[in-house]
Amino acid sequence: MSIAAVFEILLAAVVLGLGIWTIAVRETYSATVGFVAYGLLVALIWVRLDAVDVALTEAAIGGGLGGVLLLSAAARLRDAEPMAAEAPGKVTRASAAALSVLIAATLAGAVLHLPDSTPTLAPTVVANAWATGLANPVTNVLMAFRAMDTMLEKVVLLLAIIGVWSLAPDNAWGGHPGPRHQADPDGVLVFLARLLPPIGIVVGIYIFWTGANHPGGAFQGGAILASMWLLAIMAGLTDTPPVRRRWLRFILVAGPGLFLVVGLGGLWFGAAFLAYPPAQAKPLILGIEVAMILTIAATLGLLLTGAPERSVK
Amino acid sequence: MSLARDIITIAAVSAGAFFFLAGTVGLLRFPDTLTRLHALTKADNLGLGLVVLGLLPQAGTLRDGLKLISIWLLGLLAGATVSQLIARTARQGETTR
Amino acid sequence: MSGVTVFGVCAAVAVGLGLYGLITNPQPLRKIIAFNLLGSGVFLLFGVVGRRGAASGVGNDPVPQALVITGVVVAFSATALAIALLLRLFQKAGSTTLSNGPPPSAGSDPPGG
Amino acid sequence: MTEFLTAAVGFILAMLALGLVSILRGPGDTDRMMAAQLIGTGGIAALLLLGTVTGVPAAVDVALTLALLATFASIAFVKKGLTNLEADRTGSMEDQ
Repeated sequence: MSIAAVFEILLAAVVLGLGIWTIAVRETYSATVGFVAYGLLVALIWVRLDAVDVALTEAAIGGGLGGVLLLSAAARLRDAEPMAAEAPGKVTRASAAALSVLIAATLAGAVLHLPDSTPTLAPTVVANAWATGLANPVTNVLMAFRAMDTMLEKVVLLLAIIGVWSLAPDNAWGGHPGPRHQADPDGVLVFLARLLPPIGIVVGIYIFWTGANHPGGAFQGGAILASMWLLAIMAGLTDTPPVRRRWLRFILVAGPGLFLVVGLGGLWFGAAFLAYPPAQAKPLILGIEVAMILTIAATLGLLLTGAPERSVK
Repeated sequence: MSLARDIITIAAVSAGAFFFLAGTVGLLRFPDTLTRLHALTKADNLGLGLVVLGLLPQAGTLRDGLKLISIWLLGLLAGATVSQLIARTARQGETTR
Repeated sequence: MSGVTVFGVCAAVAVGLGLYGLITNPQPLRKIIAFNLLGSGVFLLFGVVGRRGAASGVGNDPVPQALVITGVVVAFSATALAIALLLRLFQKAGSTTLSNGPPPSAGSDPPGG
Repeated sequence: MTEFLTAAVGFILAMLALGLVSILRGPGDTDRMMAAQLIGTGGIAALLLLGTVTGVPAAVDVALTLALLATFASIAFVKKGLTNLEADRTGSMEDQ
């Protein structure tokens, strides 16, 4: 057994150990902390699988933002802690365990016995990269070859934010989401929240910009921007905007809106919906992505802050 | 030339690994939150710095090297501020309980 | 290709763990966490299969990668919506139970600590 | 060289795992708040070495992202854990 194999087994064991902790531990706060650690470490597996784009997404959205979303819910639901009476009986547990083991074993068996000839679309993607002028194959798939998926995914984000907002109580309708945090003027948190966001914004834009030719892109960059915005909110430096603001709603629809306009333009001038003319493909894709990074940052941030709770004064 | 680089890398990464070992021993052996926090933020950040130093000769371009250094600086900033916050919370928790 | 095997088994176990937690854990928030774990296992399976489809110059088949990125974002949106629903239920009913019976009175007590 | 670096990643990962065990075991929530901070140093060191071993230069970008997001998660741990402690305090005051 080589060193690399030992390392891979160790990495898988650490990640799975965190997964077991997340499921088995009693306290919800501990479980969410374990899940954040899991999400951040899964990025290492993705790097080892040579899927750096996914590693970035998993670290930013799966581990960072998703974990913090679960964490804030756990902090609020602290009073509703375990009701042992509700826990399912031994028979249910045993049969659930049996079912889970069966499914895990089936999946593992399927992975171990995959056919030797692997169907792959990678050569096709590489061969058609000239049509967009972008060197990152994943961005090509996301923004050009399967652009429809990405556009609909933006619509899903938009629907989710509409769903979250629609849960606001009547007296807070259209108001500020989340609690107002008080800034401690000489606190460490305020210091960090003033120092880190400028760096984070540069990194976010860099990750977005490099996405054209290297791993990166609008989601990952947008997630970093969103986390910096939330940091300033948590430190009390700024308040969440009331959700009835026009400019906010404009930002939220800018990404999918521009995507749709370009798509319809492709139908009007070109061959099909979302067909870019090869000469203008790169500027069009970059334009859509610039609109999208703003939309993504605003949407992710607002999804984390939740439904409006305070009315506009 | 490449031999000298490799020697720097091996020396610095080994030293970094030693500091990670020290930090983990501290985490496992120290009795209370504040001392463990000390082990975590100081030893581990030194370890990260040495690993970054060790990887600098292997970095292909100047840009990669600058990115590596900025990662370490970010780690230092995070360690310095977050440890303050956690320590403050720990003290608050002690006085209220 | 040992890495593919190891991480493939790891992904399968993550799916099993998530499924077990989803069924047996009574609290809705823990069910959401377990569901996210399950989803992460499924994404890893995609990554493992995509790794086998590596071609010259591309370490991992870009099509499954793009699918997984879309999936991560959609899973995040669904999680955010589920949590907003859960918090609103807690606000309205004072408990997060999903059963039809009367909410247990233990829910309003502060946790001992 | 590759073998040495792989061994170094494995070693740092093992240290990270032991540290995580110690932190998650507690006893208090303040100990658990350190988890993201630990990944922000040990995890990033492992990631940087792994990127060099696997030949993925873009791993540096992942490390940059991880550094920012781990800091963000640490702040959220403290912030939310703090509201927990405050909730505990008001809860015990109401008891009296």
